[in-house]
Amino acid sequence: MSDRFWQQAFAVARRDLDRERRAGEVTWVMIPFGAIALLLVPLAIGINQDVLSRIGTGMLFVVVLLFGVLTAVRRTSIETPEQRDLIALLGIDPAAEFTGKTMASAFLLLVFQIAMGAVALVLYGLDISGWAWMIVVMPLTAVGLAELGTVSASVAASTNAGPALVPLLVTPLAIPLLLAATQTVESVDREGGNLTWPVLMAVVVLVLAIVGVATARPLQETR
Amino acid sequence: MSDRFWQQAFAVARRDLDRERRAGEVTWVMIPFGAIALLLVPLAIGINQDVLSRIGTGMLFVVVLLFGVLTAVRRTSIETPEQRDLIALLGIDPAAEFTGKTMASAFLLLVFQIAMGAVALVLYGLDISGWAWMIVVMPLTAVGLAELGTVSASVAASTNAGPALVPLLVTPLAIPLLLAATQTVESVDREGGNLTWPVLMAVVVLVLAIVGVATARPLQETR
Amino acid sequence: MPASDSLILFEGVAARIGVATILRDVDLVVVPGESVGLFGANGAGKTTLLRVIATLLRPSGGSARVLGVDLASQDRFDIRPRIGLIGHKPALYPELSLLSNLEFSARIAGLDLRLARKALDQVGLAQAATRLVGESSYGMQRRVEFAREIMLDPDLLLLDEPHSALDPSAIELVEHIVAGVLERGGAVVLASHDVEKVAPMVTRTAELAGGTVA
Amino acid sequence: MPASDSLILFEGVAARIGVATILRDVDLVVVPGESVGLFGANGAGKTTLLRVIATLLRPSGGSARVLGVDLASQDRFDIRPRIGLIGHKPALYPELSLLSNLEFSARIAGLDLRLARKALDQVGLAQAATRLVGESSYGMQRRVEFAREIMLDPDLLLLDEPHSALDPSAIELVEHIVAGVLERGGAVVLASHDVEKVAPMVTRTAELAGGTVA
Amino acid sequence: MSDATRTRIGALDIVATVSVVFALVFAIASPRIESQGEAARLLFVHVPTIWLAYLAFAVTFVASILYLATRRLRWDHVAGASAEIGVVFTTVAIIGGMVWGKATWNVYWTWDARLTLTAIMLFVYIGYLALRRVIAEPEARARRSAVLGIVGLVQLIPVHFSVTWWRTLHQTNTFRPRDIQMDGPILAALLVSVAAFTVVYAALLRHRVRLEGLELAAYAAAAAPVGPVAGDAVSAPNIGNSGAQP
Ligand code: HEM
Ligand SMILES: Nc1ncnc2c1ncn2[C@@H]1O[C@H](COP(=O)(O)OP(=O)(O)OP(=O)(O)O)[C@@H](O)[C@H]1O
Ligand SMILES: Nc1ncnc2c1ncn2[C@@H]1O[C@H](COP(=O)(O)OP(=O)(O)OP(=O)(O)O)[C@@H](O)[C@H]1O
Ligand SMILES: [Mg+2]
Ligand SMILES: [Mg+2]
Repeated sequence: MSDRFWQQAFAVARRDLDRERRAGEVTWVMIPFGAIALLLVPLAIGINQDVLSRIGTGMLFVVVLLFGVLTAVRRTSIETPEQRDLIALLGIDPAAEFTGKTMASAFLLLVFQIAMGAVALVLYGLDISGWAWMIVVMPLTAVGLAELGTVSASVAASTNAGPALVPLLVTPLAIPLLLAATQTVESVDREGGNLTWPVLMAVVVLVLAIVGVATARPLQETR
Repeated sequence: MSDRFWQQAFAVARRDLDRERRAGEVTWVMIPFGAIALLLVPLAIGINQDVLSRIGTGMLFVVVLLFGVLTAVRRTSIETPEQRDLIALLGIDPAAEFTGKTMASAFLLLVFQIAMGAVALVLYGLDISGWAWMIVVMPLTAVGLAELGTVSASVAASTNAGPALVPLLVTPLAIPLLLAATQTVESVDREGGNLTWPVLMAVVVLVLAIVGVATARPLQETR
Repeated sequence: MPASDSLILFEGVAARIGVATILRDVDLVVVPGESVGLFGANGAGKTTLLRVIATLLRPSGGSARVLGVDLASQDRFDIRPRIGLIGHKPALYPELSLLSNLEFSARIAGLDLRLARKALDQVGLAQAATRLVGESSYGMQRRVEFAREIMLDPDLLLLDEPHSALDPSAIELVEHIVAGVLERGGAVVLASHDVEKVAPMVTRTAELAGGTVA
Repeated sequence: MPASDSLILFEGVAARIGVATILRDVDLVVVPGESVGLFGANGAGKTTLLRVIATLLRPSGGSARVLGVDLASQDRFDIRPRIGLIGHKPALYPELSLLSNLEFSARIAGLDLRLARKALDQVGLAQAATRLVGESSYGMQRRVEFAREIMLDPDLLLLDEPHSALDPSAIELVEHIVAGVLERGGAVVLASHDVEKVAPMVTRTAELAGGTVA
Repeated sequence: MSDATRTRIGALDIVATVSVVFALVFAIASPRIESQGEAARLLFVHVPTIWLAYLAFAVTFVASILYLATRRLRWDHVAGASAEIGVVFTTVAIIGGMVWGKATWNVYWTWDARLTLTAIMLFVYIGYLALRRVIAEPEARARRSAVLGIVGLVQLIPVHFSVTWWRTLHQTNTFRPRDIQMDGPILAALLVSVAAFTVVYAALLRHRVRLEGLELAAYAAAAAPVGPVAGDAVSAPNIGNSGAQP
């Protein structure tokens, strides 16, 4: 991974974050929308505080999954055909493009998770003991979801259905990741924490990174 | 409401449904995504079948709300500035445009609800007794959500934040509607059904229709 | 006849987008049968002026009348169907076919649907009627826009760079459309950069610079 | 020198989009220093041919070599940075400023960022550098595209309707850019409908009709 | 600062300050509710603020309708200012309720229809304010937010009736017509507090409306065609000196 690689990756990440900053989709849509979802579910299913603090972590990650997937298809991550042609002709290393997009998405997902975590902590009165693990789990979840989103988006970009297909591709794939995240945090309560789940997550994240980098070129080649 | 009015309204509805048919966002994104959400929540919060059949109706309507809101901002309901200019110059009656858009959205939302209802019925083993009311509740929910979505979309259209703001505007407004829907179905179990809730919904739907039609022109006038 | 008969009567008109001033102190009079070529450097405000005339952007100052109606009044909505505008970017739905796009306009305008097919035939796209806009070449999309104006038959036709992407045969068509509007006592304003090409279609020219018509 | 020295060497090339055959049996040879004007009716396939040359659409038949590389081979990725394309629609990010758009291209291409500002200055947009693309006129957006090609300095420049939306002073700029590419032994292919305007920039013309170069 | 833009402390502001002090005295002097402890004095903040929020949103509703009927921007200013104050009051009421809840229910937040719906009402009007923020043009902002100001009022109904419609932890509505269940002195202190907050609302509204008027004037002043024109930023290409190619 040369200097050139990282230069391109950072340029892509910066572009995505700049575009997001102007559009404010994460700030103005995903975070409030996610907060409303966290607020609404307990009301709708009418459960009490005890149950809530037990299932809270699970709910948190469901929301992170469902709305996190939407980051991958946020308006500002979608490129027009003209923009895609331009990028190709600029001679981008497809792996660097994958890396840059993933970095930007992961950053946004991390912000989203922290916001949701704060809301869940206050609303659900979660037990804070397992939350030290959050420092490990949240970034892993963010990167994993971002990788899945980026790969799915570039797979879908080469079909007619376009970005519409992405959530459908990502969500089922992301479920194991989210289950692992939930387990990490919850297992702390039961067994005082063990490394199985976070290590499993780290492995998945790594495998996805390898898959993403390796498939970046073949995916671009269809064009 | 003249012939001209309905002709324009139907033309708009037809355009929206045609665009949606090509893009397939409801079929390919919202329905599978909603089904995954229905599947995922019980899994993540680990509750058993008994509890599930109790909270099922609530969950169903939460999903209808959260994903239904996305209908209002589906890619094919968003117009470019050029398309909006064209519509304005064609001399459309703004109230007819509101009506047409609402009809198309309501139809899509009804389809979405039926699909979600079927999934919830199977997954959650819901008690079918209260469901006769669904025949009344689902269309009311669909129309009400569609009205809110259309109003919010035209309120937010052509602002900087644009469609990004719509979910934030619609979701909180739609919550009373969804709560009423839940109550209708659930009150059947408790009290054998009473008309208060559906009548309340019908009133809200009617009020929103009046507001939508009455404010359509002032909203267009800023252009 | 005096100015009261003018189709466009602008006096000291100013226009802003957000906080940016784009036009100021624009005077422009266009009478029936007139076709005005609007010139000016990139970014001079031609597109903005056309949108003001089309009632789509409200002037922030001055007195502006179009088709006898004050643009500050509510009546401006009544004249919209009599105005046709073709802008830089096609106002078409890419997911719909060329014909469906025209039929949609026809339905909203309350016209016979057969006019849509006829107009498409006139711009030479009869064979491509069922093709999606998204699968048509750029020039074909522009032709569809002209077909729409043929169908809608406006009294005031506003064209932003009418020549771009049109092949020579299609340009003849544009000249034909412009002539038709003028014959029926309408008026045309067209923004362009190409004095020569535009010459056969205009009766006079105006230059936009510094936000105002020189 | 024989054809092996050609920058573009197409023999019986065919191209399809989906199931539709757009080009068939296209023969085209372009040597260094040559500038070819590509003409043809709307929908003839000019844009499609330019995209094939740019390696963005793979030919479905025939033998196609560009910059010495077979378009069917994996090597085509290596020549992409040496090709510049300006299409019908601006390839810009509307949420970014004019300058940021150029700087993004510069970063990806591994160029000095100061070149971006210099190129913007050359197309006359230095004052508008921080303006968002979405808040710039169409002609300003087109100018930014030319600024990008000034900065990237390609060996093979492909232009789709270079004149549209440019004012006369900007058209001189295009002629200047084309001349620069040719001087350095590059080649230019430009699609257009305007024989006269294009004349000063081309060394010869080719006509597309019926999916092939006549 | 010109005279027009200077903030003037009016009689209303003085009355507002005095009445708040007065209400405070009443609140402290009111008898202690034995079952609840000192935290119960939050009643005198929690209840008046939420009621004033209701009033504020109702004013937004009425002013929005009046704007659409008359097209006078003054009404839009009233609507916007009132919603802003309503959001502040709702926030105060929720925070007060949360602190009170910690004292009586031992949690800050719980899954209760009234609490949730109150939070959602807050979101509706935050959305309203967000919308106002993203539209620069005064007329456009007025029309668009008026529509939302009208639709938004629907939200108050479920908040108010939530305690009756759902079995909730939250206190049921005490103030039903002809059936007030509250001790005299406490009731008196509450009414004084409500009155005080009403004056505060009126004073804040007056200032905010004036400020909106000033903003409009500033916007109109910027519209005067004196500054540079957007098109001036574009110049002829600069190809003579350096040349396009190195
Ligand atoms: C975050 C927590 C809370 C929220 C969001 C909240 C919200 C509200 C709202 C919206 C009202 C107005 C009801 C109406 O008139 O329509 C209200 C009234 C009231 N609240 Fe709370 N509340 C909270 C906590 C509490 C707590 C902890 C208590 C006391 C134990 C309390 C006691 C009252 C009382 C006595 C009233 C007046 C009842 C009436 O007559 O209507 N609230 N609250
Ligand atoms: N995505 C697509 N799917 C199917 N057909 C397409 C698609 N894109 C273009 N075509 C068809 O290919 C043909 C050639 O299109 P192309 O854009 O290359 O024409 P062009 O010569 O550039 O025309 P113009 O002068 O209008 O720009 C057209 O008939 C068009 O309908
Ligand atoms: N949304 C906007 N916000 C701010 N400024 C804008 C916006 N749209 C256009 N402008 C500015 O207004 C000026 C005039 O734009 P306009 O599109 O009217 O120019 P034009 O004469 O049509 O130029 P061209 O020949 O390039 O089409 C430009 O300087 C542009 O930057
Ligand atoms: Mg223009
Ligand atoms: Mg083309």
